[in-house]
Amino acid sequence: MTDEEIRSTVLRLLSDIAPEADLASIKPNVNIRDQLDIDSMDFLNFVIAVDKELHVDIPERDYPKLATLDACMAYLAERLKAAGRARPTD
Amino acid sequence: MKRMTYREAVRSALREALQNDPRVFIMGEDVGRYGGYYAVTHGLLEEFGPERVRDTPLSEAAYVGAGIGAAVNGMRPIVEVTTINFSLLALDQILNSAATIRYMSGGQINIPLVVRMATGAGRQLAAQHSHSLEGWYAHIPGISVLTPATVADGRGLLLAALNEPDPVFIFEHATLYPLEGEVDEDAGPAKIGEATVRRTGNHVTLVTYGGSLGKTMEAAGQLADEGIEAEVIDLRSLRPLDTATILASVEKTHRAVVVDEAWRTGSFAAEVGAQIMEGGFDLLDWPVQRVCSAEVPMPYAKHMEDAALPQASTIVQVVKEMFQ
Amino acid sequence: MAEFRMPILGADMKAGKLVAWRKQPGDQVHRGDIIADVETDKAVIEVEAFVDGVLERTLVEPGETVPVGTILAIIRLEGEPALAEMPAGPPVEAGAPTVAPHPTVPVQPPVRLRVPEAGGVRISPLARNLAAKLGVDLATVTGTGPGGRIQQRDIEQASAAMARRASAAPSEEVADRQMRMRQAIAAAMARSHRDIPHFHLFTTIDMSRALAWLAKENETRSVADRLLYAILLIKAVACALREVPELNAVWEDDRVSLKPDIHVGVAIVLREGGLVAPALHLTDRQGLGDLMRDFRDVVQRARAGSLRSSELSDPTITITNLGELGVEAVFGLIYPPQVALVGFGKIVERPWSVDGQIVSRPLVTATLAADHRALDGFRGSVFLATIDRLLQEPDKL
Amino acid sequence: MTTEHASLRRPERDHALALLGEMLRIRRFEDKAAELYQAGKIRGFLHLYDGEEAVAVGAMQSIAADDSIVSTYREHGHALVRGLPLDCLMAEMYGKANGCSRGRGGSMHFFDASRRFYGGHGIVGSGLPFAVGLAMADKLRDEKHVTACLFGDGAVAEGIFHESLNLAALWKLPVLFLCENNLYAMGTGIERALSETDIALKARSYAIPAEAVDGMDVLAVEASARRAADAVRQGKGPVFLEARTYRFRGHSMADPQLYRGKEEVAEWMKRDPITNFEERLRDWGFLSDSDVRDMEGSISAEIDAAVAFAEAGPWEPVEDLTRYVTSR
Repeated sequence: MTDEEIRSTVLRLLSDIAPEADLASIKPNVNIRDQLDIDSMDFLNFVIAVDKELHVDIPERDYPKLATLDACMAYLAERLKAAGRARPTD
Repeated sequence: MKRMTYREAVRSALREALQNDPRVFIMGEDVGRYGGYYAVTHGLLEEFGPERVRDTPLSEAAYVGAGIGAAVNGMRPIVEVTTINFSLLALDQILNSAATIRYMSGGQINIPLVVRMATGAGRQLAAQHSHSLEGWYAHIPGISVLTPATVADGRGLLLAALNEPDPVFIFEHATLYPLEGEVDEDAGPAKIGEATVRRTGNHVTLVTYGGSLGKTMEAAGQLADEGIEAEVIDLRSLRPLDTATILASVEKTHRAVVVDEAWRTGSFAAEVGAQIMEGGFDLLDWPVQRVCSAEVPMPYAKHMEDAALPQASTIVQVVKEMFQ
Repeated sequence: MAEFRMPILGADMKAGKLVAWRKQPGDQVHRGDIIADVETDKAVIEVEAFVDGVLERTLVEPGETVPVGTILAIIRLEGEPALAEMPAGPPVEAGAPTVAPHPTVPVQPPVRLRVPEAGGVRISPLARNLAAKLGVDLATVTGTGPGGRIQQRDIEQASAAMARRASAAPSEEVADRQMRMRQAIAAAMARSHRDIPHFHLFTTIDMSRALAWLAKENETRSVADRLLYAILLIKAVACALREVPELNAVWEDDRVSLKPDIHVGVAIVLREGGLVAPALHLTDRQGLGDLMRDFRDVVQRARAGSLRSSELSDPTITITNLGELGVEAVFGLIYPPQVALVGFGKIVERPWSVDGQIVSRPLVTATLAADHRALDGFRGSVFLATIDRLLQEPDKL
Repeated sequence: MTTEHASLRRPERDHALALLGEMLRIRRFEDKAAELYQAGKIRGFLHLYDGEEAVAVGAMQSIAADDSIVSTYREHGHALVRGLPLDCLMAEMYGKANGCSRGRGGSMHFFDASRRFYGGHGIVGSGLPFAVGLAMADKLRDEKHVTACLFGDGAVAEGIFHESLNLAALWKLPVLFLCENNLYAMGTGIERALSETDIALKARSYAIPAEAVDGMDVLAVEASARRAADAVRQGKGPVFLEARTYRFRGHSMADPQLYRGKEEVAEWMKRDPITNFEERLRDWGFLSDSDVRDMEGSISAEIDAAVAFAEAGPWEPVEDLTRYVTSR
């Protein structure tokens, strides 16, 4: 999966949780939970969705590493590369 | 499976027909001693003798008409009309006899006749030897029109034609004869009237037949590199036409391009376009496009012939315009 | 020196097989002499030489198939010296005619009707159908196709934008639903404030043991079964009610009536505004896993607007906020006819003295709003202390 | 067959040398064409005239400038003798824009309206009704022109042959039908194609005066053609000549010639129209070695210049693809 594919997947999963949020204008380096008004139940559902779709099990201790969109992307890319399923952006 | 050329695949079907059915005989210009204009019947004269592999004089109307008569009277002739360009001399026999007598006789007479001919341009033979007129024949009710584009179909569709009670016309694009491919020699006749999806894709449907399949697949490959997934449909038969397969694909892609070496006006591509519009209007997100030959008699010089003929690059250009 | 190359013997001949040489090196060659036999797709053809000279050397052996234009032999022309060594270099393609670069002629543009500028909306049939299905007003859509023709993607984008606008600025019927909800809450809160003599208590609870246990517990669970710490709070409240049943009651007909079962209501904030507090049935008897599943289901249905009315009227007590509002303590109003409302602030890391030592601990402020008609402060404080005690032995919840 | 009496009469020396030169020019042109085809310079189909030169050269002596010629795809000899510039024919075979048909036709489709050379017709027999039409127009305008219609024995089996001869005879049209009977229609010998192989006899059945002539003897052909052309010019209707000749090369460049034996070819090559005529000129003291050298020299110079002309010729611009489809 290229970075672009990770990004579009993350945005899609976030839009499932916060359908009314305008994801196009999400600021990549600002805390997601504040921008999208996401509570812990929403965030858990997001973590569960990431596990279902990208097969990446995010332990609770890593939650802080997903604070912003950029951080989330970097974290997932790292985890996917470790699992040998990430490709550099072509 | 066995690897062979398109001409060898057609020859293997001819040999099988001659071996299995005593009513079968082959008739055409230089099919015997010369070994065939395109070497398809090479060796058959030596194997089956002059009675069943008959060289004819250059009398197209006469020997096609004779093929019709012999078929009515219990034989199973396979007439080779060398090329579609010479078949024009036999059009009256084809239209007013072969296609019409069953209907005019109130069903008393059927004509189990197979006619094969080469077709198409691309070998610098200039205007009189480069026609693509399959669409004319597909206009005629009463006959079937087959356009084998692959080595396997070269054999399979000919075997199928021999089981038909009514006239079948098979058009073999002249550039296909040296094509190599795999053939399952135990596979019996192919199915007439069914198109085949040669490549699946979700973004655009490319409908084509016969000699244009290669260019269309090449175009699909180039489009894939640019993120456009094209579905390629090989019609295999122009009459009967498998409209259902075409519409099923357009329902998925919402865009259709028909690739046809004939001249654009009144081409078979026009018929396919009309049927897509009639049957799939609500599915269309873009008007049906056609990629056909320029409306000129085929010029001799290579660069002019290439410019007149539909090319893979033309197909890619037309498709990309649909995604501006 | 002249090169004898594999000749082109037919309109589509790409390669040929050298069958035999009819001249040997050293033989005289005259224009028109047969010099070799070549096999094509069709058969063997005698190939003539077009020069006069002596066959110097053959480069290809009979039986080999080579592309047209390949040099097959070298012929020394009359009067030329013998060749010392062989010309190196690969067989060169026949002098294929130099073909001019040919730009593809632009595709014959089909004759297009000049569409009248004003009025007529240019739109594809698919887009028109989609617009009808999704309720998109074509007047609001600008086409990105040629000549401004509206396409599928234009409708999809318009529809998505509409959805965003709808959820952001809700459409009438959404707005109207919110207004009705607001009115209901207003009525309840007014009645609560008017009729219920509230008293409020709070205590601070050390959550370190609970959170540590939860972290270990979650590591043994799959992602989908993972627990939120809110579940521990909810279970603690439910179990504490067993010990202080007076809070698990309603005030009706001027008197308190204890409820046999414990159904803890949980306040859920709705995305488009508003609040609902459906019950998690038999809260005290459910395991943490079941409770969590129940809780997630209820939250999802609340946000989807598909809660059953009974779920809203079943709660025997309500918990609000569960640390989500980012404040430390909540002093809310009781939902009539219930007699108590529990509130939890957010967990905050703070200095805490343990055995005289100051340490840092994750602390939460638990508050209780209670109906003084149904109970007194003392029972309230026992209730909060019980919650605190239960949270210190999370494994028993 | 009328051969002996014509060849006894000795022609003028200059005329004899001219006949020889024209035949040799065709042979060398075809030779170069074969070489260039095998080298990939000429593509598509190529049908060569080696062995039939006497027919074109002999017949064309009595065809006037404003008579018309209709030919087939084996047309190089006809075009050369008719006077189409050799370099334009070479350029046409290269597909260049300075070819006699602007590179549009190639070897099978030479055209030159200014010389009333109405083309190579590629579909066997298709030139016959065309010639009948040209002749009809001349007759309707009372023009004393001849339309020479050249075709092969293959055409005799086509329906159009019979329709055209009947029409020409019926309306007494000024057509000189000249059948080059080279015994083979591509790979099918005449005896396996025609129930009646005496083609002149067939023509007579349409009440057309017809005679066969030895197509390997340029003087015999010349004499027959003159008589025929004069008769046609007098408006007595069509005349049919069957020139019995032979092609030394295959039908086209891809012909393995499985249908005929090598001895047969060798036998006919003994009657090579050029070498035999050259011998007679020497017997008559008309021809010296230096005459032959000069002739060969000027021919090869003309051919080399034509190749250079073709190599240097421009390709037609692709933008002209749709020009000349119609007149407007």
